[in-house]
Amino acid sequence: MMLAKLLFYFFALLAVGSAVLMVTRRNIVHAAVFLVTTLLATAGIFLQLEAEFLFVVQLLVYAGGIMVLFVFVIMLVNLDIEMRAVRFNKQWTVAGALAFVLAMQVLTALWVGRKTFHLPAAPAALAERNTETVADALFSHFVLAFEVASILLLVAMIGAVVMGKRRAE
Amino acid sequence: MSAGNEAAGFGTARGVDTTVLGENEIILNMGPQHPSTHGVLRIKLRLDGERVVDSECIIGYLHRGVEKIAEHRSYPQFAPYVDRMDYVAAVSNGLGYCEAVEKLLGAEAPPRARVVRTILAELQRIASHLLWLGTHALDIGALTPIFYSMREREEILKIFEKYCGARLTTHAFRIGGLQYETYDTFEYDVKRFCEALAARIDEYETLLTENRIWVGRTKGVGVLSADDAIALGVTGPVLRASGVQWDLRKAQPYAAYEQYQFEVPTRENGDAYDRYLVRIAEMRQSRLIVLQAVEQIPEGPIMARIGKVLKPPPGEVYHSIEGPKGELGYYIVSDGTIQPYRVRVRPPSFFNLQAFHRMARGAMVADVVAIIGSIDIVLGEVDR
Amino acid sequence: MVKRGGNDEDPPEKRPGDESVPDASSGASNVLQFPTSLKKVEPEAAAEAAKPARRVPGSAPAREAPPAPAPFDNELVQRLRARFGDAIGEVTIDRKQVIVIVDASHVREIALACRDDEKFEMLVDVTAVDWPRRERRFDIVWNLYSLTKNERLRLKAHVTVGATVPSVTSVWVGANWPERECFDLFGIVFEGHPDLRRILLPEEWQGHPLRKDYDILKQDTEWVREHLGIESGQ
Amino acid sequence: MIPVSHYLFLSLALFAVGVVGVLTRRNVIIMLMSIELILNAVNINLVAFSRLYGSVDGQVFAIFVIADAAAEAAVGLGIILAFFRNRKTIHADEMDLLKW
Amino acid sequence: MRTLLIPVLCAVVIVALLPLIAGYIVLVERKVMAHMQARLGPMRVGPHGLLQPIADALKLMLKEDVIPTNADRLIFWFAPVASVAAALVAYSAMPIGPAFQIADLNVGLLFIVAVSSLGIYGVVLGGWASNSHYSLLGAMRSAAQLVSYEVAAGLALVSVLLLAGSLSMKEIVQAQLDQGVWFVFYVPFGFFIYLVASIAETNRAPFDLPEADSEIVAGYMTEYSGFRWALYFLAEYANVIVVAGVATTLFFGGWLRPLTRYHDHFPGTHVELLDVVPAFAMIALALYCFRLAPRQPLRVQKRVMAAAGVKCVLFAGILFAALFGSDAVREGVHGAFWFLAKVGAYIYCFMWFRFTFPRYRFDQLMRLSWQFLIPLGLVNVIGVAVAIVLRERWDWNPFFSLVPTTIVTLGFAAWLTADKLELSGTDEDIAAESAAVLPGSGE
Repeated sequence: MMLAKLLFYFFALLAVGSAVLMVTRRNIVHAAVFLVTTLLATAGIFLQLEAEFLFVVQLLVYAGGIMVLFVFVIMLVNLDIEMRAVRFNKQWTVAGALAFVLAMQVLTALWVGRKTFHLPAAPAALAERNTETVADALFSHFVLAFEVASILLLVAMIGAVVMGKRRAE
Repeated sequence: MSAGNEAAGFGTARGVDTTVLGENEIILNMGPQHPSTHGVLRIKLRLDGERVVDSECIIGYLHRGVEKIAEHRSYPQFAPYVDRMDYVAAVSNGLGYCEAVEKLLGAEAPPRARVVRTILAELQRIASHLLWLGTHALDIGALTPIFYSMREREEILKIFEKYCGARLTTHAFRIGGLQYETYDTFEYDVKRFCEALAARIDEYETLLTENRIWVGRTKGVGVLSADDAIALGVTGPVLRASGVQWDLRKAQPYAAYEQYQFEVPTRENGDAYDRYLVRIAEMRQSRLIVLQAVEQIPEGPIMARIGKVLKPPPGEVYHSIEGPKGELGYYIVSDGTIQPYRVRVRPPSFFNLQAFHRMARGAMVADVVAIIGSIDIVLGEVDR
Repeated sequence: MVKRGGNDEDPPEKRPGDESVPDASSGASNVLQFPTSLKKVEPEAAAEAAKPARRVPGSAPAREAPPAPAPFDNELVQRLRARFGDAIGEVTIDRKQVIVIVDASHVREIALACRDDEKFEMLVDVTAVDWPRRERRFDIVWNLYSLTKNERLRLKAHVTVGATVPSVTSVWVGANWPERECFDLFGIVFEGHPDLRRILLPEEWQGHPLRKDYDILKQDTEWVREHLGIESGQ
Repeated sequence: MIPVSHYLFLSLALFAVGVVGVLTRRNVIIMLMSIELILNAVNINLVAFSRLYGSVDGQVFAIFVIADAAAEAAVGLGIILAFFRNRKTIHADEMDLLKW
Repeated sequence: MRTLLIPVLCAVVIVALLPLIAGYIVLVERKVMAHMQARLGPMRVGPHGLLQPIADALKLMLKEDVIPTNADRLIFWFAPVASVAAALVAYSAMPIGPAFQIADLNVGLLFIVAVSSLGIYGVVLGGWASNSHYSLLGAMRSAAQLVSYEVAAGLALVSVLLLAGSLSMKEIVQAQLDQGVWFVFYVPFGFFIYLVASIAETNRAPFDLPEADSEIVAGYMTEYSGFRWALYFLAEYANVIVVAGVATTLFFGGWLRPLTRYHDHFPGTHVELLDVVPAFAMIALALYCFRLAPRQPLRVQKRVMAAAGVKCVLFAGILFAALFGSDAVREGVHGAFWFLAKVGAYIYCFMWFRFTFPRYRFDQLMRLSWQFLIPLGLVNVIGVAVAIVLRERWDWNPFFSLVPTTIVTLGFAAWLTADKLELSGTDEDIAAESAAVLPGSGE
C-alpha cells in the first residue's frame, strides 16, 4: 500500500503545484500546459481511487478534448498584447482575502472531521467491473440526466457554432 | 475584348499591405527558400486562416543581368548565355536566339539543320514537360511520378549528351545552323525513345488523371479565363488551357514545323487540371512531331554560309518561338557592330507568373503550391 | 522589300493590316477560335510552290541586299494617322516587321485603339533601348500581337531622360511587370502605373543597369557591402 | 490507507486556487480555465466519496460534470472568440458593453 | 513487488527497442518506396542499407541543437517529449501476443485512444513554440485534423465494441476467437473508416497536411533539428505502430493465427500444420540472406548479411522450439509472431498509400471526415447494433444478420459519395467562401 500512498501524494503535489503555476503564469499557453498537467494528475488520482472509467474519460474528454480546444483558441487570439498587459485585475487583494477566508472555513471544517472518514477497501464489484457498473448506473438510474446532458451538449455545440461563426456582412 | 473595362476591377498586383491586418490574418512569406517555389521565388501571402487574401510575387533573386551581358559579347559569344535562362529547356532558348540572329542577318539555316533543330527542340519540350509533371505532382503530394518522369527525361538528356556533349545547358545550335552532325544512331535512339514514351505517358495518366485526390486538388484551382489570360500576356500551355487555341508553331511556324502534322491541344476551364491535361496532350503531340521529323531528315549541309564574323546590318528584329512554357521572344537591336546593341528576352515565365496574383485570389495555401506548379515557371528565366 | 529564304515566309509579320491579300482569319470574330495553320497557309499556296526552288539544299540562299529599315504604309497606318494625326510619326518596316513611331504622350489612346479597333489584343512585351547620344535618349518599345489577325505590330516612342510615359496597364493588365522592369533597369517612369517599384533589383539599389552609361564600375557597391557583407571586386 | 480527508484537502486546494484565478486574473481564457479547475476539484470530491460509500453514483455525477465542463468550454470559448473579433482583447475588465 | 516485475521489464524492453524498430520501419519504408519508384534506396551503410537506421540515429544525435531566437524555450523543449511520451504510454495496454502485455486494463482500448490523443499537445505546442508561421499553420492543421478524425475513428471502434462487448484488448481478441471470425469480416466498413481515420490521425500521406513539405515546409517540425526532431519522428512511427496494433487487435484477431478453428494435427503430436508456417517463413528469410551474403562487395558487408541470416535462423529456432513447449509458451511466442506480422502488413499498406496518392487539401480533408466518414460511421454503428439485436433476440446467424446491414451501409456510402462528397466544392461554394473573405470582391 506504500505505492498507492506514494502515488497519491505525488499526484496531489503535482496537481496543486501546477494549478498554482497555472493561475500565476503570464503566458496563456504556459497556463494551459500547467492546467493539462493538473488534469492529468487528477486523472492519476482517479486511477488511484480505482475509478478506471472516469480516469479514461478524464484523459479523453478533459485533457484530450476540452484542453485542446483551449489551446486552439489561445492560438487564434493574439498573445503579444497579453504578454505586456497587467496580469491581475484590481480586485485581486479583495479576492485573495475572500478566497483565504473561504479556504480557512472549509479547512477548519475538514480538520475537525479529519478522523471521521476512512476509505474502506473497495467493494469487489466496483473495482473489478468499474466500466460496467458505471454504464449500468448511467443507463438505468440516471438515464434521464444522461439524456438531459446530451441535449445540453447539443445546445452547447450549436451555441459554439453560432458564436464562432464569422458574421456575414 | 473587354479587357480594358475589367482591368480596373482586376486589382492589379500591388504590394501586399502588411500594416493593417484583419482578424485572424497573418502574413506568410513563402520563399525564397521554400520547397515548392521552384527556385528562388518569394511569395508574400496575406492569409486569413488558410485562405489567401492577397499575394505578391517578389522576384529578382536570380537576376544576373543577362541582357546587359549580351551588350558586351559578340553574337556567337552570347549564345551559351541564353541556355542559362530557362535552364530546363536550354535547347529551346538556343533555338530562339539563333533564329533571331539569323533573321537579323537575313540568313537562314539549311533544311537539314532546321529539321534536326525541330527534333531536338521537341525532345526538349518533352523533357521540360516531364520535369514539370514530376515536380508538380510532388508539390501536390504524389511522391512517385517524379521518379518515373525523371527516368524518361534521362533518356532525352542522354540523346543530348550524345549529340553535343552536354546534358542541361546544351548550347546545341549555332547561328546559321548546327555545329555538329547527328551521331550515328541518332535516329534509332530518338525513335526508340518515342516509341517507349507513349506507354510511359499512359502510366503517368493512370497514376494521376482520374485519381480522385488529384482531380480534387487541381480542378477549379487557379482558374484563369481566356480574356484575363490574353490581357495578362499569358502564353503557352497556360493560355491554351484557358481555351485559346494559339501556338506559335502553327501560327507563325519557324524551324521546320510547317512540314509536320500535329494538333494544338486546348481545354476550356483554365484551371490547374486543364493545364495538366494540356501539357500531357502536348507531350503526345511532340512525340508525334519527333517521329515524323526523324523519319526523314533531309541530307545536306548543316551550316549556312554566314561568314566568320557576324556583323548584322543596323536594324532590329523580334523573333519568338513557342518554348515549352510559352512565347519565348528575342528582340535584338543591331548597330552594325559585332556586338548586339540591345538584346531583350521576352521570357514566357515572367509573364505567366504575373498571372499568379489573379489565380491565387481566394485560394488556399495548398492551392498556391498547385498554382505555382501549374504555371510551370523557371526562375532563371523570370529573373534573367 | 527583301526576298529571302522560306522560313521567313510566315505571312503575319510582313503585312500588318495589309488588305490586299484577303486574310482568312480577319473575318473571324471569336478570338478564342484562332485559325490554325491550315487556314493561314491557304492564301500562300502560290508562294508555297515557289519555296523549294528557293531553298536550294546545300547552299545558303544567296545574300541579296542587306536588310534595312524602309518606309511603310498601309491601311492600318492610314487609319491610325487619320485618327491620331501628328501623334503617329514615321512608319517603317524592318525585316518584315512593322514599326510605328508614336508620340509618347498619346501612347495610351493609341494602345487602346490598337487593342479595341485594330484587334491587337495581346501586349507581348514592353521594353526600352538606350541611345545615350540622342537627345531623346530612350526608345520605348511595345510589341503587340493580334490573335485575330495573327499579326504583330511594334509601337515605338522616343523619350528624353526624366520624361514620363503614360502607363498602358489600364489597357493591358499584363503591362504591369514589364513596365516595372523598364523602370528598374532603365529608370523610365510610367505615369499611372499602379505600383511602380523596382522588380528585379533590390528596392534600395542605386542606378539603372541597362542604361549604356552604367557598367560594372558604377554598380552599387554600397548596397553590396551593406547587404551582402562583401567587398565588390571592382 | 489514505484518509478521505486528504482527498478533500487536495480538492479544497485546487478549488481555492481556481477561485483565486477566476477572481483575480484579467484574462478571460485564464478565468475560464480556472473554472475548469474548480469543476475538477469537485470531481475529486465526488469520486472520493463514491469510493467511500462504495457506490458508483459519485462517478456518474463526475461524468456529468465533465460533460457540463465540455459544454461550458465550448460556449465560453465561442464567446471569447466572438469578443476577440470585435474588441481585439481578451481582458475581462474591458468587457464593459452588454451588446456590441 | 513480483507482480510489478514483468510489467516493468516489458516497459523497459519496449522503450529500449522502439527507437530501433522505428528506425528499421523507416528503412523498410525507404526501401519499399525506392522499389516502387524504380530505384534502389539506401545501399551504402551495410549490405542493402541494413545499418542505415543506426547511422541516421547517430547523425541525428550529433547534430547541433538549434533553438530559434524567439522561440518559447520551455515549451519548445517540452513539446517533442510530450509527443513521444504519449506515444510510448499507449503501448502499456497493447497486447503483443497473449503473454506480452504491460497491463491488461479493463478499459484498455479507451486508454490507448485517450493517451494517443494526448500526443496532439506535442504537435500543437511544438508548432506554437517555434514562433514561425509555417509551424503555427502546421500545428493548427494538425489540431483540427486530429480532433475531426478522432470522431470518425471512435465511431469505427464502437462498431467493434458492440460485437466484442468489452473494452479490454484481450477480451476483444478472445471474442474474435469465440465467435470464430475476425471482426473485419463482420464490419468491413468499420475497418475502412478506421483505416482512413488512422492514416489521418498519424499524419501520414495522403493526410500529411500538418507536415506537408511542399506547402508549409515541414509544418510543426520546421524549426526542429537534431535530436528533438528525431523525437518527433520517433513519435510519428510509434503512433503508426499503435494504430496498426489497435487495428490488428480489433479487426484482425490480434495474436490469433489465420484459421484458428481449423485443427489439423501432425500425426502423433499436438503440433498443427499452420503452426509450423512461421518457423519456415523465418528459415526462408534466412536462406535469402545467406544467398545474398557472398554477393556483397565488402567483407564487412558479407558478415553483416550473414549475421542477419543467423538471426533469422535463431528466430526460426525459437518459433520451432516453442511448438514443443507448454501451451502458454507456444501461444505467447507464436501469438507475438502473428501479431507483429499483421501489424507489419498494416504498416505496409500505410506505405503503399503514401507513395500512391497525392495529398488532400485542408478543406477536402475536413469534408471527407465530417461529410463522409462520420455519417458513414454512424450508419455503420446503427447497422451493427440492429444486427446484434437480430442475433440476440431472434437468434439469427451472425453472418445473415450482418450482411444486410453492411449492404445498407454500402448503399449509404454510395449515396454519400454520389452527391455529398464533392471534393472540389461547387462553384457557388467557392464563390461564397471567397466573397466572405475577400474585401471588395463582390462588387
